[in-house]
Amino acid sequence: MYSPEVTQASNFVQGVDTAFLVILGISFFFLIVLTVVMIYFIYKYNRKRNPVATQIHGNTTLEIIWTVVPFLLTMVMFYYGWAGWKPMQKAPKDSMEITVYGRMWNFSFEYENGKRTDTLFLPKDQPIKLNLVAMDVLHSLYIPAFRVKQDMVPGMENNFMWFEPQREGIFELYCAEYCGLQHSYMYTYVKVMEENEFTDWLVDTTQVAALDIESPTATGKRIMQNIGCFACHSLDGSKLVGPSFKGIWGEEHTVVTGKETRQVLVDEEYIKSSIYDPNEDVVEGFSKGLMLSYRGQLSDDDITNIVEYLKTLK
Amino acid sequence: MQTAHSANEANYLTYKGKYKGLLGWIFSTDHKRIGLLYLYSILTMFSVGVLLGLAMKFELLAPGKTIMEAQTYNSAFTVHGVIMIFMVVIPGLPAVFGNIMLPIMIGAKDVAFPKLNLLSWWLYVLGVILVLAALMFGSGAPDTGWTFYAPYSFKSGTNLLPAVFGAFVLGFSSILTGLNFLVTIHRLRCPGMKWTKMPLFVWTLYGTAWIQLLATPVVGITLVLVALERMFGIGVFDPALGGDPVLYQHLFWIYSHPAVYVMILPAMGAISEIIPTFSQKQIFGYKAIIASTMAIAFVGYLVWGHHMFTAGMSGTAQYYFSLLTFIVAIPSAIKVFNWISTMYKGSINVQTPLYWAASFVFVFLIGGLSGLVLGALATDIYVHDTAFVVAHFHYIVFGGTGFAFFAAAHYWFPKIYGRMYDKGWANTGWLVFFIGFLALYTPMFYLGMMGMPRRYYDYLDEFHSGNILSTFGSWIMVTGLVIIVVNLVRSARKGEPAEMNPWHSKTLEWTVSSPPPVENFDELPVIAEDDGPYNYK
Amino acid sequence: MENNANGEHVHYDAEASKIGMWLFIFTELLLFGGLFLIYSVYRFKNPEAFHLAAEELNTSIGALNTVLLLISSMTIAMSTTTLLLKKKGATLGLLAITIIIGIVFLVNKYFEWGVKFDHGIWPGSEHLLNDFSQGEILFFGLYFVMTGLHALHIIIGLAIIVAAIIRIRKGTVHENRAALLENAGLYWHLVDLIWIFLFPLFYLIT
Amino acid sequence: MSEEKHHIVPYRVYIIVLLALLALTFASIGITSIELGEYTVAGALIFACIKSFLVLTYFMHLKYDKKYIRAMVVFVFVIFVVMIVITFLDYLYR
Ligand code: HEA
Ligand code: HEA
Ligand code: HEC
Ligand code: CUA
Ligand SMILES: [Cu+2]
Repeated sequence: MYSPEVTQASNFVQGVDTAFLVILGISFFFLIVLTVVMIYFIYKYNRKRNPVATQIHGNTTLEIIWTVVPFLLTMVMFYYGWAGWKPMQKAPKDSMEITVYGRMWNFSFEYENGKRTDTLFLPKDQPIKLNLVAMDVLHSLYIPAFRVKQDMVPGMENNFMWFEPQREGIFELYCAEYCGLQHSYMYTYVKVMEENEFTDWLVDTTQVAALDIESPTATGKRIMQNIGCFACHSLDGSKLVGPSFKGIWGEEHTVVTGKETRQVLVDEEYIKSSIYDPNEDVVEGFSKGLMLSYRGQLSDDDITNIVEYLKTLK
Repeated sequence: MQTAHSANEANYLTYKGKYKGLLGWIFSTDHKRIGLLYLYSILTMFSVGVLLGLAMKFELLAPGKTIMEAQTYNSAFTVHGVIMIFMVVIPGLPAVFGNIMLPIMIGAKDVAFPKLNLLSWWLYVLGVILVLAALMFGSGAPDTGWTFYAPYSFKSGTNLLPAVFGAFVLGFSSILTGLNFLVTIHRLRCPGMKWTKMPLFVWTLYGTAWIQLLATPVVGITLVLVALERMFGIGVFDPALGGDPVLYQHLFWIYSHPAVYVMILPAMGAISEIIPTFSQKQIFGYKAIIASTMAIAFVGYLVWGHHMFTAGMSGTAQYYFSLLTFIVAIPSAIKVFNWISTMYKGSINVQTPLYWAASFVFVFLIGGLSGLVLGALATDIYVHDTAFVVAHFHYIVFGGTGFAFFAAAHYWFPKIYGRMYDKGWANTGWLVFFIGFLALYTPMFYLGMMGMPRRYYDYLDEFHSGNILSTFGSWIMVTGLVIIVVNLVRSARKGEPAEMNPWHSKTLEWTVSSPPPVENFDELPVIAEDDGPYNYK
Repeated sequence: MENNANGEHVHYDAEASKIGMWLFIFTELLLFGGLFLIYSVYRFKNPEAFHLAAEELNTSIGALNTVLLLISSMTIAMSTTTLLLKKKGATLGLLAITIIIGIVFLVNKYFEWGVKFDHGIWPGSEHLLNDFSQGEILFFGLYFVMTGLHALHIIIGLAIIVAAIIRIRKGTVHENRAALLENAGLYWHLVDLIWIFLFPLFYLIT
Repeated sequence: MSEEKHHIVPYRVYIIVLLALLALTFASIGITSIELGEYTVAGALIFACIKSFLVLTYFMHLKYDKKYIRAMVVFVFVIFVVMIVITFLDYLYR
């Protein structure tokens, strides 16, 4: 974003903004000159002032000039565009790697030590490499303040982006590739902190310790928040993309398995299979294929915690 | 359709053939009647598109829900995009003014295959019906965006099949029109009408027709694959089965980038007719303009990847596409320079079509120059998929093609209907429309630079002010549109009878009566050696 | 042309209809072109899998079909010559042979697909999804789409030839008005042309 | 315009072309059954190109038609090849 407070938020801002200035400069020049000349001609050679036109068929020199000059100018613009983009292609070796999972409709970030969050916490002045994993459809990770954007393509290897945050603060992070119903709500924030503050945050064992003593219910809720279940499931009984979790435990639900419709009791096993193989039993009235398997992302323990939490939703 | 007409000999509007009334129109193989059929059907679809556009703008007036749900909004921009692109601007100028004017401009009695021409229109109608069926029946209007990107287009629970199939049929209609024009231009030019004596509008139709012919089948097969994927799961673009979503984008843009030149080339052609006529002057650099037309048509095939700079393409491909994108901008620049030079030392007759043409040049400049921002790598990474892109293409698609369409409509109106419109109202309409246009789309450039992504149903508070201005602009513009359309519709029925050549133009369509007779020419015209489409003495 | 005032027929312009046909062939070529593009990309990404999957296909049937199509291409090409030499009987005979060969081609195709179906291989089948690698799924997806679309073109080609036969018998297509037959020929050659590439790409590169 | 003069292609030409095409078909089957590694694809495609050239020139009469039709055909093939090459700029360097 172009407000003065957020300039230089990353190492790419300079290059991109220079390209902008060069291209916009040339563009405004041509726009203004050509418009003025055109209006002037319409005025000056108006039928009233100039009743007889002078026939001119063309002028080869002029044609050549106005082919070559714009050509050179476009090459200048291309150069600046290229120069600002080139460094984005390769991440430095010492980058800190973070894996980003994008799914309908939230992001989650996994750090090297296994910590997972739904907000991107970053240390200042440290190259960061984000490995992008799309779980379902295309998404695009866009941090305007850093001037970076990269699509997250399901199934693509080596899908990454990198940058070096250079300013502390909180910045917006959007999903920029259309991904369905809640695309416009698929945003979160980046928080850039001082190096040591970040290290403290990263290894903050108090939170992990709290996890252990806290009830499984609370843990389950946190897991679900971090991984984004609530993008599709409400707690208050309203129908979003998926069925609401309100009072779900112990209910009888009508599901479609293959072609047949049957009744199931929502118990531990059913919830587990709903999370691991959501498209085996599809709840009546909802579409298949929207919720995707969380196998590999959620462990059995996680699911036990989730179940404990779901039990409390009366 | 036309009632009172005083002309003594039958013109194409009053002529009565085998069928009476409406049937005499929808079964007519007369190129002029088909052109008007296209005009009316395109305008109908256009109003649907405009209403959806206005609804979207209303929704964006304030953050949060204003009038519709997110699902409705997503369907709205999808259907808006599909209608505007596939049903309005791609067929727009070629199928309407191309059909009506092309044969007359080259001195022919009709197109090469009149029945095929009628078939194209029928296919157009069929395509429209299919897309509309997708809206009304089944599980809801499609919500994938007009780009139908995989894999979301396989996942969406909405009624996509008829829409995709409709787009396919529309593509087929467009191919047949292109084929017809190519053969017509090759075979039916009147004696003496050498390639270098063809009006520039005809030249642009020629370039356009090649694009329609060679690019459309690629998107056709891509859409078929999307349909097959949804029906049978063949896996071609489904990452879960090993398919590559980026390949889908390649195929889609292989067509859809050239398609943007299908939209703009005939528009440029119309402008190249209007500017010399109202300057009463030979067009500047006739051959340079032809060369740039063909260059755009050709190089336009090679740059599709500039829509995919963030899609995960290889760096080499990005580099290359950006470079070629800049090359394709140059022929457009050449045209602009030649148009402006044509006015130099002319004797300029300031009339409604010239207002439209001059404002076309202005908005086309803005649209085109903002295209350069998008073509450069670093800047596109930043503004890709933001409101900036939306501003770019509204400026150039609708500023470019739309303004040229109105310019052409006001230019050829007397010829088509044999009546003159009220010039005062026409100019007022233009002014209101122009102001509304600027107010509607300029803020979107700003919003995009601030980082507001496109296809956003809801937005953060910081984007509020820009959106308010833009929404107000949409209301002003629609007022202008209403003035223009009401004026034209009234004049088509009640206007003053028009002369044969009200603008003192030199192209052939002005040598026949207004409206043209059924057969266009009693005797085929012959172009003398020193004659030409722009020979103002 | 019903609506033309003088009610005269459109004048016969063989050149125009020939260009028209060629232009149509161009769009057809690019229609398949898109598929060939997809094929080449996926082949490039999954060379082994394509290799393996191609072994499932029966080269003999493929080769037989190639030979058939080539012969039919010749017979239809010859039929123009006979028509121009005013040998109506021979023309009809050659066209009949072409049609028969076309039908035999389709029958072969039917059995070939049938065998695949018996093996449980069809788009989206359980067997394909569970027991094959992603590259192989892609191969078979493309195989069915491309040969299927090609077969559809054979059927269209046959229809055009039938139309030509009817017109020749009625006498509206003759040595001075041969455009319809020539266009039928062009279309049939297009079908042949595409097969010339499909055959090595699917059956041979094993 | 109706009395265009047709070039009547003799039967012999067609038969020779057919024989050539059949020979090429068997040659390409032969060549691909030998293990050539990467060159198998190239080999098979070269044979296919020669065959299509024959079909285009003789069966489809390009040899006897006006030049501009030939130019158009060449143009279409060029566009198609360029399309593939450009797409591979992405896949080769990914
Ligand atoms: C009529 C249709 C039309 C036309 C003519 C153009 C013309 C151009 N377009 Fe545009 N474009 C679209 C319709 C069109 N576009 C649409 C619909 C989209 C969005 C699709 C979607 O995602 O939904 C799009 C998106 C789009 C993108 C992708 C953006 C993104 O998604 O990130 C890019 C990127 O390069 C681009 C570039 C260009 C360029 C360089 C030109 C050039 O041809 C412009 C050339 C013109 C000029 C340059 C002005 C005249 C020149 C001068 C006065 C001289 C001075 C000039 C120089 C010094 C060079 N366009
Ligand atoms: C020709 C193309 C065209 C036209 C005319 C318009 C007209 C309008 N568009 Fe456009 N729009 C698109 C093509 C067009 N649009 C496309 C392709 C998209 C992308 C969809 C996607 O993301 O998938 C889009 C997306 C889009 C969005 C963005 C959605 C998002 O990203 O969140 C918005 C937002 O408000 C919008 C608004 C409007 C409005 C208010 C109008 C109108 O109401 C303005 C009113 C118009 C007039 C008053 C007259 C214009 C006159 C002419 C064009 C000449 C007539 C020509 C003939 C009859 C042939 N459109
Ligand atoms: C993209 C949207 C989406 C996300 C994210 C999502 N789900 Fe779902 N979920 C659905 C849909 C749609 C259904 C109904 C169809 C089905 O059963 O597959 C569903 C069904 C369920 C059911 C069965 C509900 C019932 O009423 O029987 C459970 C349990 C469930 N999800 C749990 C979860 C959990 C836990 C998470 C997070 C780890 C999650 N979902 C994330 C969309 C989603
Ligand atoms: Cu995720 Cu948009
Ligand atoms: Cu483009």
